[in-house]
Amino acid sequence: MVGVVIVSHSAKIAEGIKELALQMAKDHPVFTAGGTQDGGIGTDPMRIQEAIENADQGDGVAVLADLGSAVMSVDLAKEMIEPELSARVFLANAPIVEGSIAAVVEASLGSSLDKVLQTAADAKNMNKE
Amino acid sequence: MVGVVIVSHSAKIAEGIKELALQMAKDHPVFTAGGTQDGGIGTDPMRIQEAIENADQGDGVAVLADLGSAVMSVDLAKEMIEPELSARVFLANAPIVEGSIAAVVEASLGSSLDKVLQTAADAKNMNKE
Amino acid sequence: MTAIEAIKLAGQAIIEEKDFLTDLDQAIGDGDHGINMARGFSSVFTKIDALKDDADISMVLKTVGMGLISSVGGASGPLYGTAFLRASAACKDKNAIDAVTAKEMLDAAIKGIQDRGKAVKGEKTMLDALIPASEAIGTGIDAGKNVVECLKDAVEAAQTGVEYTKTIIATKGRASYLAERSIGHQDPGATSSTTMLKALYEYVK
Amino acid sequence: MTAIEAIKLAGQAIIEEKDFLTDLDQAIGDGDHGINMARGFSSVFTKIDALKDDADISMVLKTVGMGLISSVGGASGPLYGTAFLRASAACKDKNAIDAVTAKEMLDAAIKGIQDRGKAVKGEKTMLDALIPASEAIGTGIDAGKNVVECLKDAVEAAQTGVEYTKTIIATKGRASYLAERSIGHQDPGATSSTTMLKALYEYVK
Ligand SMILES: Nc1ncnc2c1ncn2[C@@H]1O[C@H](COP(=O)(O)OP(=O)(O)O)[C@@H](O)[C@H]1O
Ligand SMILES: Nc1ncnc2c1ncn2[C@@H]1O[C@H](COP(=O)(O)OP(=O)(O)O)[C@@H](O)[C@H]1O
Ligand SMILES: [Mg+2]
Ligand SMILES: [Mg+2]
Ligand SMILES: [Mg+2]
Ligand SMILES: [Mg+2]
Repeated sequence: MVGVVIVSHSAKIAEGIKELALQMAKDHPVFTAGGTQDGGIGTDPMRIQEAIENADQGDGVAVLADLGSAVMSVDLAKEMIEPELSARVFLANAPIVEGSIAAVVEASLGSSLDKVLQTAADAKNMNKE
Repeated sequence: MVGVVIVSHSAKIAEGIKELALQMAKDHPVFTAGGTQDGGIGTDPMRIQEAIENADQGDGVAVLADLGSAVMSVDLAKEMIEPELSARVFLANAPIVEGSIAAVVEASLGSSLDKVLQTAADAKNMNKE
Repeated sequence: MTAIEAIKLAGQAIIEEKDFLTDLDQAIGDGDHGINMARGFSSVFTKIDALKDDADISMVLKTVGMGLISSVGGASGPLYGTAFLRASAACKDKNAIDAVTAKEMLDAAIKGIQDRGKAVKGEKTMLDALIPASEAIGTGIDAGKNVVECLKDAVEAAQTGVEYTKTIIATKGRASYLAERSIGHQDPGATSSTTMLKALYEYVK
Repeated sequence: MTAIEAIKLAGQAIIEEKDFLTDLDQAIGDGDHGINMARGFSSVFTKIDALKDDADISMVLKTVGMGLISSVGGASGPLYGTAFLRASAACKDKNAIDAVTAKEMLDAAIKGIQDRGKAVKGEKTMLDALIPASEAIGTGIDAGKNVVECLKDAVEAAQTGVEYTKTIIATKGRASYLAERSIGHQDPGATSSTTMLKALYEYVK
């Protein structure tokens, strides 16, 4: 199974997304790195690294992030982890809430990392009107 | 100022987004309707209605929602509020986290409701790669 | 025979099927449909008990609709809520429901669900039970059947509709995340719709 | 003159400007740049104090980079963190820094910031202080100036760069949400970069 990591500036957002996603796919490996180490708003590459390492089951990890600086922290985290693992970790080009839920459901069906990332990216086009 | 309402299935997500957005625009009228009345996961048209009524300052309200059923609850809430207010309440066709932050900043600049909705919708195209 | 009694039986039938509906939703959704609907009808019961004894059918249905809207929490809240409100509007000032009125009410409910959820037949939703049910009532009316006979046909059509939902892909609601993987599972909302229709038929028969 | 002393002075200068940097970020961002950077350097100080006395410049800069990465929390964390790591790599095994090495280190830092943040000059970021600073060092080297003279020019160029950021629209980072409304405000990151360069110059002069 492809693991999913949710990186938000806010711990509340990251945890809320995880809860929502797990409703649709109980027991799926979903890990969060929300907020800074001291509980503030921000991102922490070290905790992102840890979440990625926890989420991987050998089939890779799809990472969802909220704002630009979270993206930078994810890139940095990827540089810090083992290259062998890092090679199967990708940031989804997707909105964090809509993309995470789609990604977790897709991953829980046993889909490939590519498919999971694509499904997350497609969540951009979710029409709300 | 255009008010902003954040409607999520999760109270944590809604509150986290509000905190994040207010960092960028202190004191802006941002109201949340997250989760169900009893603290569970879901949406509540009555609380959405209340949030919209609180958010309006006369210049209209942009509403951001997470999943399809939140959209239905927003539509229903719009039908329950005063038609005069309802006419200036619109759901943004935008991702909830990325769109809310963009919308709140845009609204805090004194932009029109149309501009706020457009900016929120543009947040779809935020590139994370 | 009163509208309040009919609603209570429909609600009780849902509450009895709570776990079954939730299990169905667990398979292709977020596992809360039974919980949502049971919570909704509990809240409806409280509101209905507060109604005056002379509340007419339309008033009772309106109370059901508002009660579901304010308490269900899931997509089925706005959907069934709107359905009951529209059915209420379709029987204003009526004190008895014949087959034609029953079809008008059901069609108004279906229209409400479609206005709200933008779904059509064949998307694996409650509509796949309710639309065939309405069609069956129409056929019954043409054949000169009474309201009880029509309702019997409606229940059968709805049950067939539920079976049909097993064979199709969900394209609306949460089950649509599963795409082809939703095949083989019956739709929770179609199931709860059928449960309510059946309870109604059992009551009037 | 030691690298540790230089870093401590740069960090202290940032900590002294904490409120100013935060106010700048309040105007066009999320109002945390001073807080982020002050927290970052406090954490760096602890790590640096734990270093052996014979830690070389490269080692000290690496410690700074890792310290900032793990504690800043904002965009400036990965950006400055990467910058210090790259500067560290650019002075490996060096015990003294001449003007040429200083420019190599600064260019490596700039490259790191660009790899990380994908920005170019003119987007209202720290690069609008750092790139002119590097260019000034280059011009100084060509004119035969020593490292202290070059650093003096670098500080002036960075200060001019900060002024320049007032005149342009932010297209990267949070200030880009404000588009034209970011004009008139100086960039917090360009400001903190200049503060650090200035502290370094004050120390070596
Ligand atoms: N757009 C829609 N149109 C019609 N019915 C829908 C729609 N979306 C969902 N449904 C119905 O709602 C049911 C799910 O209800 P429920 O589980 O209570 O809500 P949620 O999906 O929000 O958790 C589905 O089984 C389906 O019948
Ligand atoms: N993509 C980028 N490239 C270069 N510098 C950037 C970029 N994004 C932001 N910055 C710099 O970071 C500064 C903001 O840092 P800080 O406030 O600590 O982070 P955040 O914006 O995450 O709160 C900006 O003033 C700008 O100089
Ligand atoms: Mg459900
Ligand atoms: Mg639900
Ligand atoms: Mg900031
Ligand atoms: Mg910040």
